[in-house]
Amino acid sequence: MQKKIGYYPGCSLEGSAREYNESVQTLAKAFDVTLEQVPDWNCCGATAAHNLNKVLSFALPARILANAEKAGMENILVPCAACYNRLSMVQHELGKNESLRNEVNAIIEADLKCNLKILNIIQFIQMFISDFVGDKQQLLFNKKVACYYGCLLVRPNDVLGFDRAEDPQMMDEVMKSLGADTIDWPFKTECCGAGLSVSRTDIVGNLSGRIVKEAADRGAEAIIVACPMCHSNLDMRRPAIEKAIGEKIDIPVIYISQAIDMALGKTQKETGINRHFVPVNIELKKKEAEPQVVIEKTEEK
Amino acid sequence: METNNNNSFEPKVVAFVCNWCTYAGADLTGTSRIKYAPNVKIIRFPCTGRIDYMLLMKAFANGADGIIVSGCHPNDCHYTSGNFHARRRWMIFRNLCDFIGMDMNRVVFSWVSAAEGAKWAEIVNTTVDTIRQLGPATSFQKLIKNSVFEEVGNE
Amino acid sequence: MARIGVFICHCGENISATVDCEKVAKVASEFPGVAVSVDYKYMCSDPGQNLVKEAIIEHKLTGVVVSACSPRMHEPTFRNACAEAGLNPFLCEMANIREHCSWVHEKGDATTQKAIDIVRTLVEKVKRNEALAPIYVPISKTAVVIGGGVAGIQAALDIADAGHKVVMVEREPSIGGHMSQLSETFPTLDCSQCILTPRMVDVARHPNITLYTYAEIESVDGSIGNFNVKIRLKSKSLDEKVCTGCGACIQKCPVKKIPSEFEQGLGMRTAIYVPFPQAVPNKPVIDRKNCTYYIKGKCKVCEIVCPTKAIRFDQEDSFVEVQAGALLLATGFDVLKTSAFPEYGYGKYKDVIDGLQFERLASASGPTKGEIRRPSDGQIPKKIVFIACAGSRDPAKGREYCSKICCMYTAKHAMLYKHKVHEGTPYIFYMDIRATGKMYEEFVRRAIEEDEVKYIRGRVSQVYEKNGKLIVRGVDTLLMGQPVEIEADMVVLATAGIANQGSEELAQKLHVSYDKHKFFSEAHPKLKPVETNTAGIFLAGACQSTKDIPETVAAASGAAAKVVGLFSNDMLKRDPLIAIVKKSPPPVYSSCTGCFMCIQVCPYQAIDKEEIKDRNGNIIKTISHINPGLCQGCGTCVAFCKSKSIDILGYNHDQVYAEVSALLNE
Amino acid sequence: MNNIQQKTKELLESGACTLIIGYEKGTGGKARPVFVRKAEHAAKLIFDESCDQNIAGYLYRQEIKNESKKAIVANNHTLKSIVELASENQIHEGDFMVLAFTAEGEIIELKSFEEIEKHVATLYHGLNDEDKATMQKIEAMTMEERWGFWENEFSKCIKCYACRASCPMCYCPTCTVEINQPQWIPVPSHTLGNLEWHVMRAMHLAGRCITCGQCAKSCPLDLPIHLLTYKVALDSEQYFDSVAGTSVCANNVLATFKTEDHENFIR
Repeated sequence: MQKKIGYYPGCSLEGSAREYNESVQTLAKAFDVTLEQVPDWNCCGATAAHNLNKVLSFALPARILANAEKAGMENILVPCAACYNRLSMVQHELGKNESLRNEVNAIIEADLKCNLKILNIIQFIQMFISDFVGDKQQLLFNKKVACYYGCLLVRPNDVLGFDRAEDPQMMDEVMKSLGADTIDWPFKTECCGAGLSVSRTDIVGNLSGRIVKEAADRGAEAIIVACPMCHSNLDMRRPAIEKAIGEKIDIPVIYISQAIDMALGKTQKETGINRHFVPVNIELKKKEAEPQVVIEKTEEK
Repeated sequence: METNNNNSFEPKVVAFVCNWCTYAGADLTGTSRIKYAPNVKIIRFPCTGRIDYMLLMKAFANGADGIIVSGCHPNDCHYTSGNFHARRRWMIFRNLCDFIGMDMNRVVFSWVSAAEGAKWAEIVNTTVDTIRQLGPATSFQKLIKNSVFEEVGNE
Repeated sequence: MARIGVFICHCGENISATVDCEKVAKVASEFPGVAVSVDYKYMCSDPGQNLVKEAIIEHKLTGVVVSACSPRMHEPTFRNACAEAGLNPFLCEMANIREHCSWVHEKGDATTQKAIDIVRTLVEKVKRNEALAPIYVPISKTAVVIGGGVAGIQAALDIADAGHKVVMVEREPSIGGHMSQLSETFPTLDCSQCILTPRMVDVARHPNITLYTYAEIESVDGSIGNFNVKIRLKSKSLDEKVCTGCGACIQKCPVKKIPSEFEQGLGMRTAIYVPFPQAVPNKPVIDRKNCTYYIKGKCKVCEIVCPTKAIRFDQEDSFVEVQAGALLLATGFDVLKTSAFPEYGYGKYKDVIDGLQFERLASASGPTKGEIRRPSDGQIPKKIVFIACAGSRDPAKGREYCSKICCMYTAKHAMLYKHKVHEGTPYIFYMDIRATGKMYEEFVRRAIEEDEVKYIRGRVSQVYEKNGKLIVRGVDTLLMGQPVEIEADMVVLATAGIANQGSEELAQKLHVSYDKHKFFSEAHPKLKPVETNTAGIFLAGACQSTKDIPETVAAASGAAAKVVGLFSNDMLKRDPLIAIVKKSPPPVYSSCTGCFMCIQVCPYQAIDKEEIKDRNGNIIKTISHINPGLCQGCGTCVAFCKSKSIDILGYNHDQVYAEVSALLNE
Repeated sequence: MNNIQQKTKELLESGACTLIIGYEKGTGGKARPVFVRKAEHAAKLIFDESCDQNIAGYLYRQEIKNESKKAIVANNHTLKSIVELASENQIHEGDFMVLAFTAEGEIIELKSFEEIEKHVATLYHGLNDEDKATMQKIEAMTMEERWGFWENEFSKCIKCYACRASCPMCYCPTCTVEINQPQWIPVPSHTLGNLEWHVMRAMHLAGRCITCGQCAKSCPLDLPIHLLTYKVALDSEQYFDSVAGTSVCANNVLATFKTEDHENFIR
């Protein structure tokens, strides 16, 4: 059966995080999910827009949502955590604030229903992938990994309603199902430095450095992420990190989609890990018969 | 006073509330000085169980543009079960009114406890907003006009 | 012809600031049937009330509308004033132009017009009011006290000492409540158990008090003066009359690893147990969830070792019913568990504990015999971080209120720690220090100055474990927001005081109101602090909001005084606002058709059948009849009755109908 | 047809009955109610398709209540009404004899309320196709169209109260329309007052209307007012599983409640 879902890549996945896009595409293809791009999509406004102009910061994502609605989409996958956050926040806000909705509708010349289901990469995996991994998995992800969620996936929790705001678990569950051993660590949602990457690389070195070091100290062999910003700070800024902590740490940073692709036995090119700054030197073990792909549900609180 | 111009139209809304929860909740709105639209006027009942559906009809027949019916949350009724009886009654009554083409957006049912002063203000304001947008209850007003004519004519 | 008096109150400026009271009075004076209409600054004051009384006499008024605050506030005041002037009190109504008008709208014509509409509505209502006589019902002079903590104990003893019967119901196997768990109490640092246990024994020995422990309220019906309280006595699996409390069974019980509730999970107990050595009654119960016999069907060691053969494995829950004139709620509070704090580890770190757990660690009778040792490895902590306001004053956690007791007990905890571990360093992260009691501020200063407790003004964002230490990351707002990181050995969260488990369910059984945090609501925050909105049910202690011991005891004595006051009369006067079946002259007798569906509707079983007979005793008709002693006046039957044969005094068809038309027709 | 005449003749001759309430041939191909007191008049009685009037209402009339030995020839509607009236305490077991018909047309005597309940359980309870279609048509209308439809119908009502008089469930000796303090229902027949009357009538029949449609059949203006009580009956069944006229000991749908009753409109 062919499954279909709307797809909003956003700018990062076309640029600095194109390996993320490649791995998501590979993943979707492997599970017969058609990713249909939102027609004529535009910038989500990112963190810049809401610092400048409130209405603009609503109108930009609203136009994306409107185009998706118009195209008859019900679900859209938004792999970039920042885009996911903006789109979800805007849909939530416009859904409950009628006058703002009318104002935005007038600007973008649309009639928003605000009823899309906006999925982040993990929700997408839970919905379309996890239950079907089964025999498709060829390699066991037999590594100790640190799942790093960052800030945008889980906050504000009352709006996004995804996982728990402190100590989230969903990515850990996906990794465990692939055979990984996930570490329990306190920095899952610690700040990576975000946009200071450009202007104050030293601060990013400090903040991301704490994260990478903590993961390494607790024995992680890889850091699993779901956000292009986190990825570039932990991966691309590794020299700054090493400078800040005065120590060389070579654990790779891998997107959750890449991790699944790797377990499926996809090539470096298909997963895009060849594009990373910190080389991904991870050898996965061949999967034995009857692997364990049970996803445990951790209890809330 | 009633015109189709939404700006000058001031909806008349009657609120039928129980003494123990919503009346007390509305008192709390006052004690907390939370402001709301002055269009809603309250009639106090001992319990939602006491609120006769014919009074709702009478409110419309006397020119109300909207109605709020409010009492204690389920399980919180001062009299144990008055609100449960009322809830059933409203389920049947509301569907019947809808069936004859009455606009049920004009009748708001809510549970407002004695602690929910802010909720009361919110219910009042959203109800007044809704009715302001719907405009005057012209369907009933037409009937009222004709009935006055009939009754005078009969005299 | 009606002669109605309308009295518009300014309430100082509370009403007149937004409502043109003179105009309201003037417009009202022209309403049909209004004989006099005046406005006055303070209608509830003596001169104001006199104004009403004089007008009643001078204008021979047949009805009064006092247009002022909520009837829930001053209706009794003005009804009494009317009665003093010879007008039946039920011919007085209040038009609520303060809570429902002046306080919630801006100054302007619309607000004044609304006040006028409200007054007109009540004038039309009062024209249709009837003179009513109060109903008198006898009072059962027994009080049921629910909860056996310090509040319940104090209230029960006060009522019993005044010569009335008290039935105390306690959910746990022993009375004593949270106070019995405390180590030492602020600000005097006297031992909690030393002052409480004698009072516990007094309760058990008092001839006027019947004590039911391990018991819960099953159901309550009836009303003030005559509640019928059904109490479930949970099976203790033991015959208390035979048991001597020797404790042989407890020593021999093979199940020894059950986390003790009394020790807050820091100590263990057996399956047959008394919660603590000074328990009252000091007789064990079997915890069936953990007892091997109830789980696996064999064991019975306790039965074998019991010298008096008191164990009863097949004992079932039993019930007692009590006729009570008043109920007193003293169900206490609970504290938020550490698992409610994701940022402090969701309860997964053993050495992050709550304040009540620290009390047990500090208690001489506790699991560590009063030595401060951390739960994970029994080491003596060198650094303890106390975090005040954990969950309190925190809208993000859903609790914007101040728990009130934490500032003080945290200071006490830090002090006790310092007294026991001299080389230790206590840190306290706080928002504000609220020490507003007698000798409280002095106590906190002592902690800071003499015991060198390090107070850090700021919040803690995260606690995590690393290399056997708890890393506490916070901020010091007095150091310009400098981040602070402390490597602690133990963290104590002064978690928010919350409503006790089951309080919502109990409130629903009793039909008392509760706030959004499930604390029971008092009838008036200032003037009726120990009464609920349900007549005859009173509040004492922390079930209303968290309170410290002195406040709890004061509230308990206050509530007890209310009960004793109620019991000082033999008959209770009740408002006659009840439903009646309307009668009419023969041959109809009543429009009631005798379908008796109202009997199904009535929540109080107040409706039965009445036979109407002719002179020869032949039954002409059977109709419904409402027992005025049982009817509570909800009026559900009134709205249900198709032939409108039932009406309710005070809210009758004519009155409410007139209100609807008056409200809408200027 | 013979067997009804034969059976009632026997009853009257033997003195087991002194009054038979049944149907006779009327004008225009319709049957009408008849009271037969003499055996020789038993031949007047008929029972066929045309006998669709609900005549249960006669049972509680004061004049008839006093007659000790009476029998009623009951069609399906009448049977359901008997059950409902019994549940509302208006008629009592043993006060009258019930003659009903099997699906094959055989006359049978139902000796107790329990037997009537059992018989009723075998009957069809839903609406007929025509009414179903009209209900669907109305429900498919927009709100304004529905209002227009009913406004037009109510404007024609002359408040003759034939609907009330013909409904076996309208047994109140003093109807709400006769109360003038307060005047719940205006006396003149204008659309507003008519609407109030019909809404009130439908609400009073909540959980009690057995969907016989007698009210509409009796209406001299052919107003489809039975649909109002049908609507209430259908909702009572859909939401509360309550079907009128099926059980003598059932509680009325609005006199009872379940804590889990589910609505979606209360805020």
